[in-house]
Amino acid sequence: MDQNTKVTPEIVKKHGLSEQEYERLKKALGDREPNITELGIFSVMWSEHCSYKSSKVHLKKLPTTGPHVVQGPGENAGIVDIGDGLCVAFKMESHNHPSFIEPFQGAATGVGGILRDVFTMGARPIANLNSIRFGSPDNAKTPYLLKGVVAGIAHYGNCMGIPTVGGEVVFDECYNGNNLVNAFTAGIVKKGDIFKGFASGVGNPVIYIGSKTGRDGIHGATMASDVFGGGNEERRPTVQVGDPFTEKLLLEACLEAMKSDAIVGIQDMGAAGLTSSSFEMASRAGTGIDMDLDKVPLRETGMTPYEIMLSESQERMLAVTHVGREKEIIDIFKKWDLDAEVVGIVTDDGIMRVRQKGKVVCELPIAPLVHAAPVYERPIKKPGWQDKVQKLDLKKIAEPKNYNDTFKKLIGSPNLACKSWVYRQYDHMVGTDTVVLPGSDAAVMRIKGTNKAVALTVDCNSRWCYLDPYWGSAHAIAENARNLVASGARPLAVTDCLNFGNPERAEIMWQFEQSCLGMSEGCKQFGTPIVSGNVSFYNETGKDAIYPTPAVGMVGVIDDISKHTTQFFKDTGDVVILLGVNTNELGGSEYLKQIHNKIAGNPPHLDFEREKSLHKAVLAAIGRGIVKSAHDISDGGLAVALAECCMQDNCKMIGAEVKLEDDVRSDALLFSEAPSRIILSCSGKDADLLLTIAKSFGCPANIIGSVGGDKLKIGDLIDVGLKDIYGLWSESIKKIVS
Amino acid sequence: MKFGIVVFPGSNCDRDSFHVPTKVCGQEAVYLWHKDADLKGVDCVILPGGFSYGDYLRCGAIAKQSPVMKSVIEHAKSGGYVIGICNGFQVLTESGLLPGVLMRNTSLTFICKYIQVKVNNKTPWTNKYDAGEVITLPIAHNEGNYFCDEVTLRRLESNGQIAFKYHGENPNGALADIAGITNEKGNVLGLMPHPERISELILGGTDGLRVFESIISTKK
Amino acid sequence: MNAKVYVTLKTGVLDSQGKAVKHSLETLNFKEVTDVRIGKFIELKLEGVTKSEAEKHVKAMCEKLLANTVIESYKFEVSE
Amino acid sequence: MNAKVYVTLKTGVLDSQGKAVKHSLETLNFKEVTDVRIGKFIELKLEGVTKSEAEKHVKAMCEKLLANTVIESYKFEVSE
Ligand SMILES: Nc1ncnc2c1ncn2[C@@H]1O[C@H](COP(=O)(O)OP(=O)(O)O)[C@@H](O)[C@H]1O
Ligand SMILES: [Mg+2]
Repeated sequence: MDQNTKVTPEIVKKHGLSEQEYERLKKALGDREPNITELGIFSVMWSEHCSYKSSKVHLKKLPTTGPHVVQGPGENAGIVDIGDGLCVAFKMESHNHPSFIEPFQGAATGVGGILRDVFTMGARPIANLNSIRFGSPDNAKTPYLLKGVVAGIAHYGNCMGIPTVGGEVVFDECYNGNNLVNAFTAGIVKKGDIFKGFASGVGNPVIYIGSKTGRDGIHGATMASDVFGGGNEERRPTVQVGDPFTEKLLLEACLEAMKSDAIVGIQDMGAAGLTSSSFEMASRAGTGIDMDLDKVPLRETGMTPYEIMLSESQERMLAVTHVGREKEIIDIFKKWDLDAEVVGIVTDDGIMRVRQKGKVVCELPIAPLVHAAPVYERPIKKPGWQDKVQKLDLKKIAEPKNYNDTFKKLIGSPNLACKSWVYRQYDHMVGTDTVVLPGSDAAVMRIKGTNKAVALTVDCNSRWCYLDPYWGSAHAIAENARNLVASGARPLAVTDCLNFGNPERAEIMWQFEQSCLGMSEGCKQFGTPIVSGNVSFYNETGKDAIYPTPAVGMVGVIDDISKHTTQFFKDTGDVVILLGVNTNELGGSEYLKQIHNKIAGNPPHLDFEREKSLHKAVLAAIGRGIVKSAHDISDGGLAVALAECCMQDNCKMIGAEVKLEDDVRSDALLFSEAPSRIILSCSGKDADLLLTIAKSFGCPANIIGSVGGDKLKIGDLIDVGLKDIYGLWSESIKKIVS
Repeated sequence: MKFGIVVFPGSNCDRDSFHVPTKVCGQEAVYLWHKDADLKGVDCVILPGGFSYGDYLRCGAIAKQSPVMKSVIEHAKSGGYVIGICNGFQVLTESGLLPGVLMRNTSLTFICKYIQVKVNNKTPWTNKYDAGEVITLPIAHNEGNYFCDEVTLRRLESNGQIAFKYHGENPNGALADIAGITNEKGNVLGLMPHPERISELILGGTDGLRVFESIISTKK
Repeated sequence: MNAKVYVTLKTGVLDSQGKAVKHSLETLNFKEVTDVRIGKFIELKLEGVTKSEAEKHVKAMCEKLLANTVIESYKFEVSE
Repeated sequence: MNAKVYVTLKTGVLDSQGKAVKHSLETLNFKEVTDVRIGKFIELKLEGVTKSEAEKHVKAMCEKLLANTVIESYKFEVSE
């Protein structure tokens, strides 16, 4: 876009700004028209993605503080204290739309972006996780998207040498037209070594670092191609291509540069590139920046100020150093073969002044621009269909005649099947810290030089969020916490990725509000504040929005690494104990969907007190060193959970025989997804102690059977050979792509 | 024994390869920067796993051109120890220190998992294993499919240069189930599995540790 | 019938591989190299089709599978 | 000066990627394809050298870096 392009109403519209927003903009400028570069800058800064204009009022209600919170929302990543002077920095971010257009590059650059968010804070990334959702397995596009997204995540994470240790994979029709790719990264940083994105200190140099700027992804989503003129598609790829090799150099160079005290502030260039990084850094510090675009390393010739300011080229950072210290920092980046140039200087006038060839091409007051950003209280209305989908009459659901067959069908359905086809493609061991590999409830990462470990997990049952966004979202928090507890970790804090439909629709905003409230309540109950996150709206095609999908990631800590558990049964003769209560609830279950083709009912009841007593009991028992395995019951219910205790993805198998004496219908007994339940195993001599511990916390606990053999037997309902179900369970995902 | 771990741009198992000789085996180790030709007097060079130079063009192809590799080649030719793990193995074949080439896995996907390998204990790198012992090691690679011409294969076999063979399952299509080979003299080893990832009990086992212990034991 | 297909990155798309190779050529002292772009070269053998059919089919193969048209362009030649 | 380099797998070397692409083309109903081989297509720009110098240099680049002659062969053309 040429600097002389006239700003017409049509161009304003193509930049996604409403008339009111444009008026607001002129006012913030002191009643003048913006030039084209300034307009472009406003349009990205005020886009939903950067301004959170529709979500802000609701996000304010989330609990974000706690004694262990070092950095809450507002920085590139959240940070919590795990003791011994160490902190975990973590965040989750969406890359849904790019991954639908180009699954490989879209997913890869999603991973690249979230990694930068974490190491820009001074943390060395230790683990990646991801939450990915696709349409129905038999949708024509699903295999292509699944293959591309997984390969893209693998490509970036593997090359970076950051292990990808967990996540979730979900298939549902509601994602046919909008797949979801949410990437999560956690890193470790010493408490005194945290860096933030502040452009402080008048006179300090502003340094551009990393890859050269090209014409990648300029306004990918909002701009119609004809606005660019010439119609030459070739010149403007809307998808960014990632280069994990450069990012690996960037990571090492940044961490090396951060060891000196020369850096004042640093931030990655994510969405809206140079624009958002420079504005955010100056705005946090209350300063201004004078920038010279002639100094910006460019990949192509003839780039206009508009293009340079809005490019979303990957693998770039912006740093401010103390005056006079720039050379030593630049030398470190040169040593790593990266571009590093002083492109500007921090000023005291609060203005972003950008020059090209000596001419000022943009002159914007930063604070008014940031403060004048629109915030909307969008209309909210409960959907008319909401009550209807919650109706479920169990009496009308016929119980299966043959539970072995039903069970086999479930264990081989893609949502319940083994996800090893996915995580085998991820290097999950690089770094030699992964103590619990993918496949168990939570990944456990040791921290070398300490006795500690962190546990990580990502989860959300979006069908429940559709049936009841409040309770579905509360469940997401509870389930994450339960997963961590099952691994022996104390839950600490949450990051989230809120994937929803079009916020301009009142029904969607109702879902969003309910979801925030439900998450809030969950977080308060478990003492796990939300320290970072991301909102992704407009996940809808035609009239069909995705299910409300608040993907939740949670981090926990294990103080003594020797006291961690996996979900797998260990030794013949061990006793199987069920903590928690079986109920008749089948609403929203995978069983109803797969076997009865029904998506209906309420999610099971979540009793926070019961859930918390379960957590206390399990952590106490693990702390005593008497628990050999622990697995929470979730998707697929008790029967599927037991099978998951019996089978590991590497063909290791050990059977179990259990008897249940509850007064509930058989299908609910086997397949209800009621929360607050964990299956433990221990050696016979410890069983009494384990029951005593559970009861001391008021947690119901019963011996239900024993470990051994090569079958899974559940009362007289299920009797299957593990070899038979292993094939169904382990091959299911592979079948989708071949 | 003094170890030197080469750091290419894109190496990402360098810190893991440093950790085991020092923290687990109590030996001395230094990092060797790819732009420096100085090997700092090390006895054993480790070419670590990762994606040297992004693995662009071909894995290991660009790395072989770096200044440090000239010294590593000299070190190897004069009998010094060199071990290339995963990407390091690829660098060794590209540099001509080991014969053959590592092609893309037949599955065309990256594979990360535990596999079993059978050990030939007649090399300096494996003398702490039993003859024909089957051990469990992790692999994590996209290009581990070993290939060489028939003459070379026969030579490898008759000289006892095949240090590790996949046992049971061949994960990547490698010729003759080859997981790791040495040069004729035995002082250079390249292998696709990662012994450094399974050298501590907390990580699930110590089957890889004896590779390091074997080579350390050769120094009197 | 033989077809040769050349798949290249569109101009403007970052060619990180080409960049790395150029850098390496420089260190090998080939300083005269000012640009490197790396693409794919695919050779196909076709049977039982005429040349014009082959041309039509190869084009379709490129669109559907051989090239990722979001970021790549392609060219091909068919010969007997 | 422009150089086009074609790097292909030698005959006898298994081309797993080519095999997979052939299989995918079959499932897309391009049954007439009897063989697929996948190689690299490298475009170089050179400056300040004559054509015959360029030819000599490109050959050296192929030998030293662009191809692994254990399994690959190469061809190239230099044009102005
Ligand atoms: N759903 C959410 N919950 C909590 N914090 C959020 C949420 N969405 C965004 N945030 C916070 O808002 C800030 C801006 O987020 P974002 O724009 O996604 O960061 P980036 O600039 O890295 O893209 C971040 O600090 C983020 O943690
Ligand atoms: Mg950021």
